[in-house]
Amino acid sequence: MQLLQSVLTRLFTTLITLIGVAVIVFFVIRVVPGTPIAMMLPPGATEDDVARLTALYGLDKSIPQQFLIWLSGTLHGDFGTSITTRQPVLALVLSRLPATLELSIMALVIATAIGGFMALTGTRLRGTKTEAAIDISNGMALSVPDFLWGLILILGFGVLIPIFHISGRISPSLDLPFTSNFYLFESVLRLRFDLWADIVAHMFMPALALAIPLAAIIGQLLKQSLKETMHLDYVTLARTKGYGENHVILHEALPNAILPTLTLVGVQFTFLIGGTVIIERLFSYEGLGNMAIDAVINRDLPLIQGIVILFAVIFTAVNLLVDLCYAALNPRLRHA
Amino acid sequence: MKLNRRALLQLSAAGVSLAAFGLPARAQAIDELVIAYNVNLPAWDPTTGPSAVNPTIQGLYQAVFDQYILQQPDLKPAPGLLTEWGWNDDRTQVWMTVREGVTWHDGSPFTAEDVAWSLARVADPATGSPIQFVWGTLQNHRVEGNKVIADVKQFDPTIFKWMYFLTGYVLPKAYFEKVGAEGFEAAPIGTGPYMVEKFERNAFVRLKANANYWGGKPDFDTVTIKFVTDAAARVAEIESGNAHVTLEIPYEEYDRLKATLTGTAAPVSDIGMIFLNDIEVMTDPNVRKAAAYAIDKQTIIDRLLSGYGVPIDTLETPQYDAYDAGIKVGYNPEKAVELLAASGYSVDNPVKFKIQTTKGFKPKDYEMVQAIVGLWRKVGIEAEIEVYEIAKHYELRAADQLAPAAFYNWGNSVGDPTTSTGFAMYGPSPHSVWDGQDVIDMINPLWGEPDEAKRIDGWKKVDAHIAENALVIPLLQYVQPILSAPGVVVTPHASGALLPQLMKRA
Amino acid sequence: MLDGRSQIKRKLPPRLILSAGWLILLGAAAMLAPWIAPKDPLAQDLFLGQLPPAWVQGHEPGYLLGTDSLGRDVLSRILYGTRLALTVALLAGSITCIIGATLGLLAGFLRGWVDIMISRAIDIWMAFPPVLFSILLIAVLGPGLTSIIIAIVVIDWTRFARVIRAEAMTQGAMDYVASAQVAGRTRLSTMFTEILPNVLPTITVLLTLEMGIAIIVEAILSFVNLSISTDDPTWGGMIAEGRTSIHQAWWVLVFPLITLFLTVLSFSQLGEGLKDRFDPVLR
Amino acid sequence: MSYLTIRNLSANLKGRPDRILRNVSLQVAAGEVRGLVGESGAGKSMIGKAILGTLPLSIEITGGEIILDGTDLLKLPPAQRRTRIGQFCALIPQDPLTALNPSRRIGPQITNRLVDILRWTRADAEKRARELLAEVHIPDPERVMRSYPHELSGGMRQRILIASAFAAEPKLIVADEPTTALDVTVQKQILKLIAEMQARHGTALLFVTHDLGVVSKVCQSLSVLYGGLVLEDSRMTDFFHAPKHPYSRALLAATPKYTDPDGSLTPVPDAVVAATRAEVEAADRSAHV
Repeated sequence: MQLLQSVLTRLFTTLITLIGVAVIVFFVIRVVPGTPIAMMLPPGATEDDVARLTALYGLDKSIPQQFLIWLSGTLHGDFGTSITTRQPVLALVLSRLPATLELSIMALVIATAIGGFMALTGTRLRGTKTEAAIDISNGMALSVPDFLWGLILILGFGVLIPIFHISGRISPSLDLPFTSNFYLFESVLRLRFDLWADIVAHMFMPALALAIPLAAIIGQLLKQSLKETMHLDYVTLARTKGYGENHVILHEALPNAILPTLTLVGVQFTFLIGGTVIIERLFSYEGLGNMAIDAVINRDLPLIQGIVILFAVIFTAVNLLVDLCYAALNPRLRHA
Repeated sequence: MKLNRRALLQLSAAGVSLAAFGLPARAQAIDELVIAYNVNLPAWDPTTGPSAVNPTIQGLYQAVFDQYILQQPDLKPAPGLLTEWGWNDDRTQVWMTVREGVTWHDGSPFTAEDVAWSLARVADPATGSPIQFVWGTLQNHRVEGNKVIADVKQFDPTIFKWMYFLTGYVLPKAYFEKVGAEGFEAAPIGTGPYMVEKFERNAFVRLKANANYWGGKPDFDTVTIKFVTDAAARVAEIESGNAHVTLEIPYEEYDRLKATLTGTAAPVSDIGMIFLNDIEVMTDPNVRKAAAYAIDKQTIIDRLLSGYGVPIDTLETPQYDAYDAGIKVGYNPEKAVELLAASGYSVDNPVKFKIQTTKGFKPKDYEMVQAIVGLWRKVGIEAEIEVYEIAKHYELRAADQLAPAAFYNWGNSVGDPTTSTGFAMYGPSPHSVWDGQDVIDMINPLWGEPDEAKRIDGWKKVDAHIAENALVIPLLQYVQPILSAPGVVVTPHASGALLPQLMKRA
Repeated sequence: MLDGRSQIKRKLPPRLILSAGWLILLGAAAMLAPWIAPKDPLAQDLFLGQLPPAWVQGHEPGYLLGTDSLGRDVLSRILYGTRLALTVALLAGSITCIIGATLGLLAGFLRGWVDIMISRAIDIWMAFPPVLFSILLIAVLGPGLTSIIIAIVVIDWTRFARVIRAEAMTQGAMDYVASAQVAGRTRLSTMFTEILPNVLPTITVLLTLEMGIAIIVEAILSFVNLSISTDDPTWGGMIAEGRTSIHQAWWVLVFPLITLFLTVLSFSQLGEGLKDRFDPVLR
Repeated sequence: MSYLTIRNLSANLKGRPDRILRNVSLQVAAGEVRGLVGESGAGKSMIGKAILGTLPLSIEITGGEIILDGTDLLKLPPAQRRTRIGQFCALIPQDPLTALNPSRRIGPQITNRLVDILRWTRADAEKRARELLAEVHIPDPERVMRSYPHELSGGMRQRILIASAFAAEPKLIVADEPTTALDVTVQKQILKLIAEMQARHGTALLFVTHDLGVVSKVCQSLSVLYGGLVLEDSRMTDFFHAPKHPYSRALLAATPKYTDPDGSLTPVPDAVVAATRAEVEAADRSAHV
């Protein structure tokens, strides 16, 4: 019973968060100067053209009225139609979501690999010069904004040594047997490793640009958590049993150090997804972020609304997932 | 100091020390042409919505759809889907003869019915067509054999120019009515030189050559247009050989890569200008004239745009119909100081106003305004820069609340004076900023002036009056840099549209 | 009683000295900019555009780090840019800290509906994609120094609130707090006299990190062309401008980048160093 | 012949002159139970850590030998030293709450040494674990083997740790203040259990504590430590009747006795403290010469 109760409160709070986000973004983008209608006016348009187009897109009503119309539409699954692309927002946004999710997941995997390696090496060689070097390199990775990492990668591995592709998500010349938009995962399921390699060659640089700051954060957090765990008695006890330092770190300290880091990484992961806006623009990667910037420039109000809501849904979903993993991994909670 | 690749290598922040070696763009034969394009294509219907009035994506539409009248690279009209066209004697009717033997991409025949239906559609306000105010001047379009006749509700001398300008595209009547707007967006068909094979929003569009195109099959069978919105990424695309053609890259990079790739840089029908709003200090002609004289347009072009740009003194460029080389507003800082002194201003007691500009929308827009502000500071004008987004510019302009000075660019690919000086300077139009009654009175008779020579001469007088009283400060005509790999020759189009059908194998 | 443990004194780690040193140097540069800057950062000379730094052939004397495309002296612009960077860092950092920490403290200590309200606000705020939200915010407020600071505050206060709330909750459960309340203290005064001093170390660490982040956010906003609009130089603005001519005038981008890099690195190392000082677990 | 001989063992803070152990020498015969007594910070647990090779990074051994069953551990390469200690020694830790890995079940935490280091088969290891859990009076060993540390009480966990220590039939067990973290009632049972297991398995036991009462009940001999210096080394019986060193006498006087609860709490006089400290400095000077 207690589990059901906690799930219900969790759903309730998520609902409040989503509604809160919807209300705030709805009002902010309507207060923003520069309406979509102004964007559409050709050189010779007249006053009544402006009025006609405003009415056509329902922007002549009061903001609360517009919100109610939008809300009632959403309840029926209709998130409105994008002004620039004249496609239903829901379908458009969901078609772009897999690209951003795959990029974020790939970035997370790279970041965990690098961050994890740095933390473990830092712990294994603690007190030595290497550990100091790792701390400094973590600091450095965080001191450069991720779009500059993107620029450096483009210059380095896109132009000077063209190993990776610079833009896009897959080579346009390939004909794709995919049914879903999850190219990366589906290419693995279909065992099409030629396509998989091409996609990875496209996604690697943007994913790495996103991953570098995240790797530094994971590295710092995990190393701090490992440091605290290494002082505990069961680690010393393991050493007296004859286990080597590597075994002690990996099997005794790491499993218990991961738990506190997990929740913090969960939060950073949501920042990462939000951060794809810039990187997708730089690498012309067709994800949610890239579309978001166009939507803002063209003041495509329904599309902006849809994208921000979807980001909020991803955020709450990731948080839920992190909490579930935390409970599953932590024996104390598992038997609660 | 020309920086070669080796020096850049040592300085790259990643500190990766690599042996530098030359990287020639792949020169071997190109079977599939790849173009790195600078803007995303939001929607395929070229006649409604914001994309219909966005000049930068007209090139994509012109690859797939045909316009009523074909515009040649030098902006001049030529027979397109219409072989001949004109008014009847008393200009109460327009007639058009429709080309025969043309088929849509799905094989169905192209008929006069399609033309009549397309014209009626954009004339109907309900479809949300933004240029309804022009097409609405024609009514009850009807087909007679291979001719289309329409009654002129209100005479507009530029009606046929709009047939090779924004929203001037012929759509398939039968197909559109069968699949509806949504179906058309998913699988657009036209009569143009290329057919849409695959479209991935925000990523790329793959085009297949239209074998039986009436204008002859284009050279390249498959063309992929990748949407690469970031300029540095486009440079990287072409330099690494991933793309064969690209445009709108920084002029410095164009100069650097021109050596290894082939580069063309021709002036296009897009100009940079400073709108003047008749408020605050701008009502004083001395201030306006001083501001105009104080700008050294040629030096700004040479130093900031590496020399790629044509200084202009009216809103018309040499390619436009109403261009008058006689109207000159030179760079004369002394005169500017004199004029300012006449109104009691000087370097120590400068005139103050705000200038608005976009940042990153056009090449070096912000830097140019900074340079102008620097030049103005030397003669006694203290201008405070405010950066805003293009959306905010449109709204302020429509509400006539722009700052005393506002930098903007104005495209006009038909080259007609009405769509450049006309809409920009005619008071009542929501797009103009200067509301001077004198200009309105000069322009009014020209809207419906049937005699073409008299009309053009009238617009020249308007331009002269504007330049003399500095009611607007035209700056330069943009030059469009296009880079292409050695295997392909690109003929640039003066409208700024990058057309794959104009690209031939070297 | 002779105890070996007390003899382990902690000498000042180099990390702290170097980062504090650089920041002090920066503060001095900001204050003395008008006197030590060789040129007026706004003075343009189109004919002196893109001059290389002094040690590269083809340089011009007086322009130590070369000039940008408008002929303005890069070194002076960096020095003046320091002013803005530090204002953004200090102002945005401290306002974010004050708002975030107070809310976090209130939520963590008072619990009850206050905690619920603030936690919901934190959730909602964190659900916004940060960069997108700041773009919208600056579009509403219009580019300028105040709107950058407001954007940073609006986005990053949750970072403080979340951490301080958790810390306040653990401190709140400790016995010494109960004893203070038994002594008849009101809840609020207990919070400030008992909890705050113990939470202060975390606040200072977060504050230093936040200052570094504020500078990076300014650079990101400049990249999307939303940073301040006036002529005043900012590092982020110079980096964004230098991007287009990286091959011709690399110094326009590289020098502000190095300054920004060192400053943010110093802030983060200062934060890490402070965290170790406060860290009770002896190495 | 003593099973463990420590000769002139010295250690100090890495890169600093502060000395933690000053030429410590002591011997533990096979099966002997020796106490290591001293105030907290006197370096007694450092000796235990030195033997088992778990010294913190900030402390380095600067001299002396630790000879276990004939081989000097300090001369062995780290890998060999670890496996040797794993085979012949074991530790009974101080705080049962942090001495068991919270994210793993109890069973593997007892059998892992047997399987991984001593190459037993899994079945033998688990049988051994069940026997030992019964030996330390833990009801239903099967369920306990599958449960997690947080499900068991402090006393239960200490019993498990004791069982785990005796699992590999080690020759030497270091008990580092095994009862300090427990409440008084459980302390007596644990002490009785340790003595019982030691007697039954005949393992040499080095009992580190600050509590003379505990030492008197469990140990056969003891060494008194102050500031890393061994002040006195004697049989239990002699020590309680005639402690040789003034500091030992003062320490004995400070220990509460049941027989005389109020009169016995006299603190160590300052004079004695000063004298002992002087002795420590003297030892340092002589070492430098």
